[in-house]
Amino acid sequence: MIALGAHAEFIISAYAGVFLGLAALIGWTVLAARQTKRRLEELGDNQRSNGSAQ
Amino acid sequence: MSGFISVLTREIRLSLRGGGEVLTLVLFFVIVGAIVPFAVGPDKVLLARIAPGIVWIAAFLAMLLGLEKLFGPDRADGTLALYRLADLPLSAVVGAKVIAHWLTSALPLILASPVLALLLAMDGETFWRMVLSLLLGTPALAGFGAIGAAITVATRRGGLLAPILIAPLSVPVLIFGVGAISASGGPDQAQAAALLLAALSLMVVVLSPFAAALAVDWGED
Amino acid sequence: MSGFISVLTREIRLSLRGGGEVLTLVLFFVIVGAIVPFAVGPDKVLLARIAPGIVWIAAFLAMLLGLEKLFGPDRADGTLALYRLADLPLSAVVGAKVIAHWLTSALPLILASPVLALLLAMDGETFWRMVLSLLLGTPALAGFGAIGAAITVATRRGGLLAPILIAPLSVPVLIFGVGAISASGGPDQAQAAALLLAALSLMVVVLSPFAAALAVDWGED
Amino acid sequence: MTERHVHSSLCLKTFALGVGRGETVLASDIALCVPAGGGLMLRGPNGVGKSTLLLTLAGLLTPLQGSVALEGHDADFGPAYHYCGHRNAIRPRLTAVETLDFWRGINGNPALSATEALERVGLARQAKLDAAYLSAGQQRRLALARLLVSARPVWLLDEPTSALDADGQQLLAGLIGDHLAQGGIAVIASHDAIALEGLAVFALERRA
Amino acid sequence: MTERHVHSSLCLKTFALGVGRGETVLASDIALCVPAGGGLMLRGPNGVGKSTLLLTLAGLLTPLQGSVALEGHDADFGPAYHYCGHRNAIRPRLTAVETLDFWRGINGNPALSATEALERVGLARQAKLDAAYLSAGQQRRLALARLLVSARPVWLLDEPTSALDADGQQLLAGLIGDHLAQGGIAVIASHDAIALEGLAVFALERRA
Amino acid sequence: MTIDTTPKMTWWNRLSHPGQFVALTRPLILPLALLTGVLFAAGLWYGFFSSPPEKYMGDTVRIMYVHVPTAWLSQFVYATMAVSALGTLVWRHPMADVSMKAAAPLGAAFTAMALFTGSLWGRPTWGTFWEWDGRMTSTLVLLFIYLGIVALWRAFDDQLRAARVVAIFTLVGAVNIPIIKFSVDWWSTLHQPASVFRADGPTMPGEILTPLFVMFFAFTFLFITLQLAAMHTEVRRRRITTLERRAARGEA
Ligand code: HEM
Ligand SMILES: Nc1ncnc2c1ncn2[C@@H]1O[C@H](COP(=O)(O)OP(=O)(O)OP(=O)(O)O)[C@@H](O)[C@H]1O
Ligand SMILES: Nc1ncnc2c1ncn2[C@@H]1O[C@H](COP(=O)(O)OP(=O)(O)OP(=O)(O)O)[C@@H](O)[C@H]1O
Ligand SMILES: [Mg+2]
Ligand SMILES: [Mg+2]
Repeated sequence: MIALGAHAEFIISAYAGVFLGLAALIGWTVLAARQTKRRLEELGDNQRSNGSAQ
Repeated sequence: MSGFISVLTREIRLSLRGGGEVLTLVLFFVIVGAIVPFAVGPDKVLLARIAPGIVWIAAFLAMLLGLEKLFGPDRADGTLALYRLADLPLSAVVGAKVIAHWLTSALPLILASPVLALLLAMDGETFWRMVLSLLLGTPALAGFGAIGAAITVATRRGGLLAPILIAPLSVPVLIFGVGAISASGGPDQAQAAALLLAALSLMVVVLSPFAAALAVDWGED
Repeated sequence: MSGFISVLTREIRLSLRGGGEVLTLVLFFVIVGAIVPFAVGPDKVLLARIAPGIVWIAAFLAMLLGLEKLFGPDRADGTLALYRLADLPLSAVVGAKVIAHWLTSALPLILASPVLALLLAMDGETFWRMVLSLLLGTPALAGFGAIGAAITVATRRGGLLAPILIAPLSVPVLIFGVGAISASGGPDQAQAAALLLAALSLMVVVLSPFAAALAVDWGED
Repeated sequence: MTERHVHSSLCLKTFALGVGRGETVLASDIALCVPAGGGLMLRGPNGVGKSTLLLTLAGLLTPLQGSVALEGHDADFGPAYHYCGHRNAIRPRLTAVETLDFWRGINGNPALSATEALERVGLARQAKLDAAYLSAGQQRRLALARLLVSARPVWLLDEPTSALDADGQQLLAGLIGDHLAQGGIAVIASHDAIALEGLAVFALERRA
Repeated sequence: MTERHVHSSLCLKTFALGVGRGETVLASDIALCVPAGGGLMLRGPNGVGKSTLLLTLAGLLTPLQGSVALEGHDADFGPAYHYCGHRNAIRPRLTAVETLDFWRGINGNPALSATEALERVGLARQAKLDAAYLSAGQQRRLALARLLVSARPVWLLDEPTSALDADGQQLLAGLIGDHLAQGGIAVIASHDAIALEGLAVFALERRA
Repeated sequence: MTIDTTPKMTWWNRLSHPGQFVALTRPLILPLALLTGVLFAAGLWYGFFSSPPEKYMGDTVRIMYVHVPTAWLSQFVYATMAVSALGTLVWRHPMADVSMKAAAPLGAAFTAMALFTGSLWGRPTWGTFWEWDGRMTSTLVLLFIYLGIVALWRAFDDQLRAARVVAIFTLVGAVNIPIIKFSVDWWSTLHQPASVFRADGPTMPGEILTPLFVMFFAFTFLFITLQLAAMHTEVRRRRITTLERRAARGEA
């Protein structure tokens, strides 16, 4: 790792913030996908493609 | 045409018989103007400087207050569904409502604006520019308001949703509105702002009834 | 007691259901605050100076716009008449509603106030005074709001009568609220304003359920 | 239901009652006496004042003259009247079962549980549905279920049959019958017939 | 009424119509054909989808499948449907006559004047009263009067009898009869009987 | 949707069927995710190890590698939503609704990140976290519009109805955003002559451009991946609503 100069804290917090934001975004997407899939299975969906009716 | 007048008279009647609705708006407008001196302290120069902004904020917020009534009660009692079956096109109904909304919620503010000018230590010339600016700009607010109200009416919750949708859209109106009053940029800039404001209002007023009518038509069930 | 909790949970449920009434409220508060600079100009010193007034007006307005929902829908669908026949005294019903109103419309604002503080260039100390001032003052607004909404609903006017009634009553709250934030009068004055605010809130919160219940009881038919 | 819901000594009486809206008297000198277990049908043309009378009995409107009394009712049991009017007091975004639980909470004297009441009125399957999505007749059934979750001696029903299908009308007659059999009182304003024996009739007439 | 309101070649047809709310199909493959002068009663238990079907016919809900057509209607005459639903579309603070005048203004094809229509439904005396102060049955009559102030060939009525007294029911049957006699079409969802000869019946059934 | 039988249109028809859409695009997600990961790794490596400090701003220039891509995406996502809105209103494409709904929270998140990184960049370079500068301010307004759209989606119970109404608002916003941008620029210069130093004057050297572009593609592919995944979830969610309603009404 290189030295980040006088304003290291700003650079680090910018990257950390973006990292956290992206992690939250990805986590939320994955979690929502899991939940809906599980709920669909609970409901005994008969359509293999998981698509909507008709 | 006669149908258009029918809607217009109905709306105006309803809001005049409402007992003090217009008064409320005016009162609110004046209260906002009167609170600010308390916040900034009795510095007349400063007050005069921010006066255009305060007037526009007060007008904007006051017009938000009446939005709920634009379509909400009509939806609740089934009138909105019947509008969709009316001979008069829905966009004309909405257009009449926008005009009535402006007449009952913007015009009274403009008439009450001298009080605010007094409270905020505005000079005579600025006052006239303010009246012009309000006249030119409030139609755009009414139009945006109609779109916001139409979009949220199908959600059956009204309240704060319409204001948050249209407030960001109304930023240009505020900017040019204030620009048309304040002399800080010179008379040329004030005039340019007034022109831009007029153009914006024209565009919004012409287009908003169609957008709002579409939203009502597609949102209703 | 269980009846009181029933009303409380119902009100909170209604405002949390269907996607973020609270989100809307917070957005509204922040947007109103963020829109003011467009009107008064991007001068940070000036903004910091009028920030207390802006915060209080935004809070007042946000709470005002939610008032209609306090009794309006209950009246329209016949629930209010049934409250009068309930085992739970009407004043307790109203009390629960006032608490729920504060929880769902004032508390989120206070939690969101840091954003506004940032946008309006408020310094740390002022920020804390603002939080305190909002905490002390908003209960009074909720109480006055309940009275206004009750009187409105009783007169079937709906809409904007409540604001007109409570606007003058709320002026002291706004003035003391702003006074408790702004440092222009020195720390002593801010403290005195905060105390007055607290006293006002206490009085209003204790009395308003009874007053509002009376209004509802006499007004309904 | 439990013992204490049997109100054998009750009697709903009015004394020279005059009812009306504002200052307009719609009917005066009404002397009713409905004993425990008795049902009364209010009849009369549109606008004659049936709803007004019911509201006055419930105490929601003040009598213009005379008075209403419920003899034999112990005030400790809480309010005695269940009113069920034109409006169903149903709010969107609450499910049917939540709506009933709420009324059960604030009305006191709990009788059936919300689920039982829903079953009774034939809405068991709709229990978890947003109440505003119910059809007109289903909403009316939900409003009737409200009478079942808290026990009260007097039922005041304003056009309870409206929007109910044949099945629903029968259900309604059954509910009222049960209530009367337990010593309750019911006053019903309706233009439809109710399939129940032994209901007294009070006809309001238009004033000259 | 004038000549042009006689619509002899009209026919309201549905083709493999499927109706429902959101994505839930309530009824499908509905093939109706109501000729000019024909009345159709929709019957079925609560929640089966009568109101939904009426709204779909009116074009206020989009069909889930199939389509609705009104054959023989000249679009120049303006919208063809009068819908009269559960909600009366009556606003406080407007008098009865103002309310009707308003509908007459925006609905086109003026037929009776507001005062005549009020007389026809028996509200002549209440013409200048705030419409919200009318009783339930009177409000329903006012809603029916709305159908009379602008002529339209198709009436879609959702439980029009609700809150009407015996007199009102007769009035309703008379209004529908007159409308049909002039070659109009009426589709009526109701749990009550309507005293009119020759109404066809379409029964909706709960889906398995 | 009119049935089009010409063979070359079948992919369109297949895409307009939600179930088919999921089946068709699901295999894309994993490769896209891997690509995104590689791009991020490369971008970070370039950004921290192979690019020098900039001569005026020093190391803070590295904030640019996250700031500019997010700022760009904040606008690109809105464009995606606007096109989807057209798809809903004009072509009635069923997947357009879904795309519109999936994009809104993503756009809001990227906009928030642009604001966040921008203000962290502003502190060392301008000495303040927040300035009412034209570009920053219009990004803030954009964030409000995004959040408004998210709130609007959530306020509807019936997502099919919501789609068309939200589409109208999205398009009204699309027309208005350039006006907002213009007015904000006008406003900020009106009241306060440009006093802020901007970095976009000097042309950037290649060592800075490379990480910028790589990060830029990384973020864009991340958006595409998340958007697809969110669309799949939304399709399933609608199916769930249908099934739940059906269950509530007692049908199997
Ligand atoms: C909260 C604060 C800020 C916001 C909201 C913001 C927003 C934006 C936006 C919307 C863009 C346009 C992206 C595009 O081209 O599509 C952008 C680009 C850029 N910003 Fe920022 N910015 C902020 C602060 C800063 C600061 C403090 C700096 C540097 C000192 C900066 C430097 C740049 C550069 C170099 C670009 C790319 C070059 C260009 O397009 O001109 N930004 N920013
Ligand atoms: N706005 C809505 N959204 C979703 N579902 C609804 C909505 N309104 C009604 N439903 C459902 O659709 C079904 C049919 O309702 P509809 O109002 O058409 O019934 P109906 O036949 O008119 O019944 P009633 O005789 O009680 O009036 C009901 O089961 C109801 O739960
Ligand atoms: N809120 C009100 N204020 C003033 N007058 C009213 C009000 N409500 C009703 N009225 C008047 O009182 C009279 C009686 O109304 P009420 O609702 O009691 O009639 P009703 O017998 O129930 O009729 P219906 O069979 O139509 O329900 C009506 O003539 C009406 O005009
Ligand atoms: Mg009645
Ligand atoms: Mg129905």
